[in-house]
Amino acid sequence: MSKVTLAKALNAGLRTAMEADDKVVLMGEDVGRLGGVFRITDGLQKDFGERRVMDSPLAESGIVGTAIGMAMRGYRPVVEIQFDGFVYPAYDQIVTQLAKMSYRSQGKVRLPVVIRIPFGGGIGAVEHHSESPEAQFAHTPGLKVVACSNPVDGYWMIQQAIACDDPVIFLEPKRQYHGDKAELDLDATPDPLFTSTVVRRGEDVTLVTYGPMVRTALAAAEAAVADGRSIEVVDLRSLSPLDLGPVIASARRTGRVVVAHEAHVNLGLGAEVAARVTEECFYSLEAPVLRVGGFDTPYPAARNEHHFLPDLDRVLDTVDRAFTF
Amino acid sequence: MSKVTLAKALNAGLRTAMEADDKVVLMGEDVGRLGGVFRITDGLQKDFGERRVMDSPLAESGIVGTAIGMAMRGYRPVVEIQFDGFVYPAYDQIVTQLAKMSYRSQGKVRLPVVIRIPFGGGIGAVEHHSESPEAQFAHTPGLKVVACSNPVDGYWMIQQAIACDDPVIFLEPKRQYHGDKAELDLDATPDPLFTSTVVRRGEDVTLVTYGPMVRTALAAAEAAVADGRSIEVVDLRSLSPLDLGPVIASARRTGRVVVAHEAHVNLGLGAEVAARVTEECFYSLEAPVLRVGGFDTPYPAARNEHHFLPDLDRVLDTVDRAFTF
Amino acid sequence: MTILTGAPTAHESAGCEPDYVQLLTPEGQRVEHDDYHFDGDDDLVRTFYRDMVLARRVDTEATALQRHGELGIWAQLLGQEAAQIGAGHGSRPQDFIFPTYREHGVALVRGLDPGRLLGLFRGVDHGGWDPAEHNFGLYTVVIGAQTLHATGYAMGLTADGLVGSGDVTRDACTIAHFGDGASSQGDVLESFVFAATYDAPVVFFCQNNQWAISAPIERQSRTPLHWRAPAFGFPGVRVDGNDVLATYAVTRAATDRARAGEGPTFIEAYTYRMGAHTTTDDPTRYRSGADVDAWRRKDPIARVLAYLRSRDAVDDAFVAALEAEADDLGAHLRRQCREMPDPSPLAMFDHVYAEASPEVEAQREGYAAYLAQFDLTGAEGER
Amino acid sequence: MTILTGAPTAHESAGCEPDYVQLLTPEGQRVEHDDYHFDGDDDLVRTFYRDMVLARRVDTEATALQRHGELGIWAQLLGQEAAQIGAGHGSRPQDFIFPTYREHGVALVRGLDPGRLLGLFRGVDHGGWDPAEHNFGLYTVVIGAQTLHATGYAMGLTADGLVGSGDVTRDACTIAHFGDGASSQGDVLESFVFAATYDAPVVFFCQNNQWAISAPIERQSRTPLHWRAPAFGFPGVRVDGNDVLATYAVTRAATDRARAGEGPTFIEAYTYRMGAHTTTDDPTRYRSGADVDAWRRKDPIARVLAYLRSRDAVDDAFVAALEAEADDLGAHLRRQCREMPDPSPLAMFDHVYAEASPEVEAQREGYAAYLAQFDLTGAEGER
Ligand SMILES: Cc1ncc(C[n+]2csc(CCOP(=O)(O)OP(=O)(O)O)c2C)c(N)n1
Ligand SMILES: Cc1ncc(C[n+]2csc(CCOP(=O)(O)OP(=O)(O)O)c2C)c(N)n1
Ligand SMILES: [Mg+2]
Ligand SMILES: [Mg+2]
Repeated sequence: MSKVTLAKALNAGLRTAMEADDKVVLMGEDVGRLGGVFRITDGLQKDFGERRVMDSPLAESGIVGTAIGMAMRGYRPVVEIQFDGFVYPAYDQIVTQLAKMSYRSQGKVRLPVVIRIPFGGGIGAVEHHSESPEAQFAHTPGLKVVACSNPVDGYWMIQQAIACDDPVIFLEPKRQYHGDKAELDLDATPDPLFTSTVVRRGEDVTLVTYGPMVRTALAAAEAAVADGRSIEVVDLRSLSPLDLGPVIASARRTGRVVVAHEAHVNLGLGAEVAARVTEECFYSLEAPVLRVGGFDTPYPAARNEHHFLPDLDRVLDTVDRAFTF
Repeated sequence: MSKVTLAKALNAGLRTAMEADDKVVLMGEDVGRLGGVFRITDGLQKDFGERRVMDSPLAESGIVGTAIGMAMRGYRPVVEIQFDGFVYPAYDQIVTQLAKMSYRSQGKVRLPVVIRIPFGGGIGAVEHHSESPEAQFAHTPGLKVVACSNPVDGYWMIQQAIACDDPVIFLEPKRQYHGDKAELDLDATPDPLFTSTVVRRGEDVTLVTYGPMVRTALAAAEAAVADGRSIEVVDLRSLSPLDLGPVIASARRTGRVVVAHEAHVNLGLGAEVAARVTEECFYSLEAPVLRVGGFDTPYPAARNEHHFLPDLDRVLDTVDRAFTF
Repeated sequence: MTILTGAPTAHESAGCEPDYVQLLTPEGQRVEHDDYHFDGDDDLVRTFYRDMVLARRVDTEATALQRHGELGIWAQLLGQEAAQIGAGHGSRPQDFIFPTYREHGVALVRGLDPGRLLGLFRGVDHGGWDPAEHNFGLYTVVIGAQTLHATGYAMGLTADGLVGSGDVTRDACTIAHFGDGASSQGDVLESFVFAATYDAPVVFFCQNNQWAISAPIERQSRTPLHWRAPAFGFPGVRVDGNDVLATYAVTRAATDRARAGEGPTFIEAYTYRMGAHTTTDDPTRYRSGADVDAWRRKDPIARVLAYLRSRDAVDDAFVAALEAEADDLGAHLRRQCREMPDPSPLAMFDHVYAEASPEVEAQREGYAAYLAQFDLTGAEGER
Repeated sequence: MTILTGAPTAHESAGCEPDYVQLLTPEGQRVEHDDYHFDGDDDLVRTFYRDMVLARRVDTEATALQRHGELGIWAQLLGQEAAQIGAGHGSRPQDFIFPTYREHGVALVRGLDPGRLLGLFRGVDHGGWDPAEHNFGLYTVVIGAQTLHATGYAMGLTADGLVGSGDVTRDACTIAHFGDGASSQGDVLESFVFAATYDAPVVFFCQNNQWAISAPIERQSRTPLHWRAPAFGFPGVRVDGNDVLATYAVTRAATDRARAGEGPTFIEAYTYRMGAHTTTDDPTRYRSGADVDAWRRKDPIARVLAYLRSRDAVDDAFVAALEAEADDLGAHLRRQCREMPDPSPLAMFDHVYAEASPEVEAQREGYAAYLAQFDLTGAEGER
């Protein structure tokens, strides 16, 4: 296969999953004829029909609620939420119903529902189109939450999420949809879904991130070479459960950890990573775990988003700060 | 005034606020004739009329959405959500509308809406009646989030929340509604709303908590005396903004910090407190900030809730652990 | 303006009976209706009668168990027996039922041991039965959420080709139960949209028992609830919810229609919550005894008995045998309830996920070790 | 079953014009309607005409500005001018308007400088106007959320005693704008419940432009949208959304009714989105050009001009002067757009709260210090 974007990789992953299991159905606004506003489901209704790729009425609670019902009937619905900011009308169905059904029924009812959410900013959009809602889901037991960061992961992770018997919130970094391409090796054996991975080796400091910020983190690591600083970058991939093994192993070596994400810093994933890593590596840390992220303001107007989102400079500034302790 | 319960104190606080400002209106399910399922609004419809104490249709999004409209028209609505687990249908209105209106309008529209939520467990209820949703709101810029823990604070804090020009999520520890009574000094000058406070002095370890767990923390501190351990207890009161001044000052003295709450530990308030305190007190800490809270499972069946909720023993066990570093 | 068609009918404003499908009067007289007919025999009516008596007994026993501290809370069905028993029998076994938290009568008809209902109210579980066993879902506490699940499940039935074949033992549908209060929730209204758009084989069965805790139906709607259905594109019908022949006939017609692939139906069963909202509620704070008395005269059980008696279809022996059966059921319930084991502490960590999470497992282990300190052997042994 | 009343009218199924209030045919002929009458003079019609032409120009200019990279996105109103100008003039200044994101024409009528609308689409703000200035709220992107705000505001008007006094300069109401797609959202449906329960002086103005991005109206409803209103207890009316006389007359009647304390009304303005959903949308992927052509023949502006011409109420000089006015407006918009300053970075920290939060202030200071490192003097100077 030639090199593909994240958008195409996700499309290919969905197609493969649909071919493999005819219980896989897609639901969401504009996912059919239009192929979704980001074209992630492009061509799938044409090839799999209206029964398997369903254009939904404009009501997110209704979409997730009916997906739950379909799952109870044995289907494996993959729901597209059009933009991060529009998942909230479905929040009740996700948090009180989807997340709890396995528990309430003592495992008798399984809900293998995937909720795909294009998330994060950086595309110059109007309000509600650039949110990072991951912490709200990761704080909810019963949900699994993953974020892909590149085409190869996108291709495999979406298939793994669909195959998982638990509800999975599947976060797609929308500003990377049409970014760096990568080659897909269809015969590869992917890492298990709920694992994190070191995407760049380094010695001096551990930079932990996920989704859209992985690219920024890698660029920061590259830039830091010039300053003689060696940054190890971990892509968390799974936000719940959190696989902190690689982070802890790295922190024990480097003694310094920085967590970066687009989400608001306050009660973002960085807080949890900081708390756990500090507990596990208390005697190894040379500095507190530092966080860099979106400010604790609503997402600003697009012309200020480059100030709101942590960029290479702000990440490196935080890395520098980790060396002031 | 004689000694009153938290329930009565809140009722008195609401009454005082309604007398002081006729723009204050109450909205919610069963708040009128019934006085709310916990009787917090008891007698208020009788005395202030149906125009000011409005029984709402059974639809939380509708309640919060119309409260926003009332606020735009100059009212100061105080909304009662019947139980914590039923706030989620209103989540979209709270997070995308209520929280953002001041920001979006560049301060031209203010929404002085208070959302009262009886929260937390310990009352032997069926599912969805014992949730602790505070982190989800505290992670949302534009909202202020407070939790009272005793009758005196309840009386003053509800009035201060109503007087505040920002939207306030007001958390009431339902298992304390009919608990310890306290004397209200109506001439006292209360602490400002968005401040935390040391509720018991101690030397060896700082125990940080809020809402229903304050009572448990104080009991733990009392019990620890026998072991020769002196615990300082901080009642956060305000969860957003977080006033960590007293915690940091205490941590610098004690070198050990434990955070306790009923909410799930993962991404709960404890994570944020741990991350910030560690950053501020890196060189003073003798141990990592430890957390004790609800497990990362859905709230269990009532007969197991005493295992799920951190009790005196589990709090002290965590305190002990802080001394193993 | 001629557009206004939303005003209450003169009939209703005058305080008369609402215009509904009735096949059996409060006095136990059979009456006919143009569109709905009861085609069962006396045996079936006797079965209805029996189930209603047993459902009421379940309710009485559970209420008593709550009073004795054996249950944390109980949601009574008193007065709603005809609505529930008619709805239960109106479905077929392959139909999937999505209850709210008060459908004890429907559960009984579906063959669920009533004792299984108690766990939720006792606080030992969140619903102790397997939904697949009797095609009867778990109780849903978040008002209205299940109506969307019922619609989605029905969409799945269509996708499975289980609609419209004409084979009544094969074709299937769903029934979504909810209350008058629930009719205001966005989820319920969205379920009408989805049901109509996908022509889903779902029957919306609303027990309008006039109250949502302390809120009277007027707080939710200025118009009869069943008016909403045609607005969304499917039929709505109001039925005397205290007339089991009528609730049965209307449900049977609606489910037949759904199974035949003709889409959703909304049934408003007009009834009354004779008891409190739950055992923790005090209805004297918000409603008058006179209302309750008026409805007591429309008791759903009394009228069936009167009808059966008038046809000599039951005799004193039948009534006495049923009474004995109810007594046995009561004793069984009391025993089951008291013998229900408390959950093991570590069971709290089970089934959070279908595929275990290392985090939850670590917490389970940590808590097991913590409990072991106290030498709580129970905690270890029970898993 | 006689209960089914939800089927489409034969009229509609036959592909004919839907049954709606029309006062001006596509050819520009005045027609009468039993219930709604246009009582304005030629001056008023000329004003409508002018506003529609200007609204279209705003739309064309903004679309061009987006193509030139000056706006991030634009939501076109092309084809919906009559719906919006009629709705705008049908209200009174004291009425409060809750728009969605496409009500540029209504904004114009309310006296809002169209340039103020551009900030949101350029990405310099989230809405650059003061809602109180023209009683015109901020655009709302989360579909349907504003319908509840409109209902709550209307409840506030009632509480303020600003309803039913009979003084048309004093009594007030609200108008909630939304689209056909929005009609499926729980919030919109709940707003009907609240409006009915509280008899709120709110007018629901739904522009059924047949599409919600790629979803045709059939995806949201099997029945005419205005049927929903009487189901909830208030009148619903469908109006030819391309006929400005009709949209005006119907809106005026509905707002008069609301102000008089007679409660809500639902207006379905039956129209068509001639353009793409937004400038990022490609409608050729999901709809046929034939449909668009058919609607082009019902152009809302052409028919008013034809009507005015037929009465000699406009001449070439008027049309030319209006053209010049539109050109000026276009030039003004282009200039305003290009001159719009980017927000200062630190403005990002403003107005998160009405009462400043120490946390946000600390972040502001931290970021100011950070920027100062780079010697970005702009960052410091602009606040
Ligand atoms: C979303 C939500 N909000 C509030 C509640 C609290 N509550 C439980 S039952 C009830 C009233 C329900 O009334 P109705 O739908 O008429 O059913 P009924 O109890 O009369 O059978 C309320 C408000 C809830 N369970 N869920
Ligand atoms: C809650 C929510 N879900 C999804 C979207 C994405 N979205 C923006 S506009 C739109 C279609 C709206 O259609 P309609 O209500 O008919 O209004 P129109 O655009 O036709 O004026 C959608 C799905 C949104 N803005 N908000
Ligand atoms: Mg009811
Ligand atoms: Mg539309």
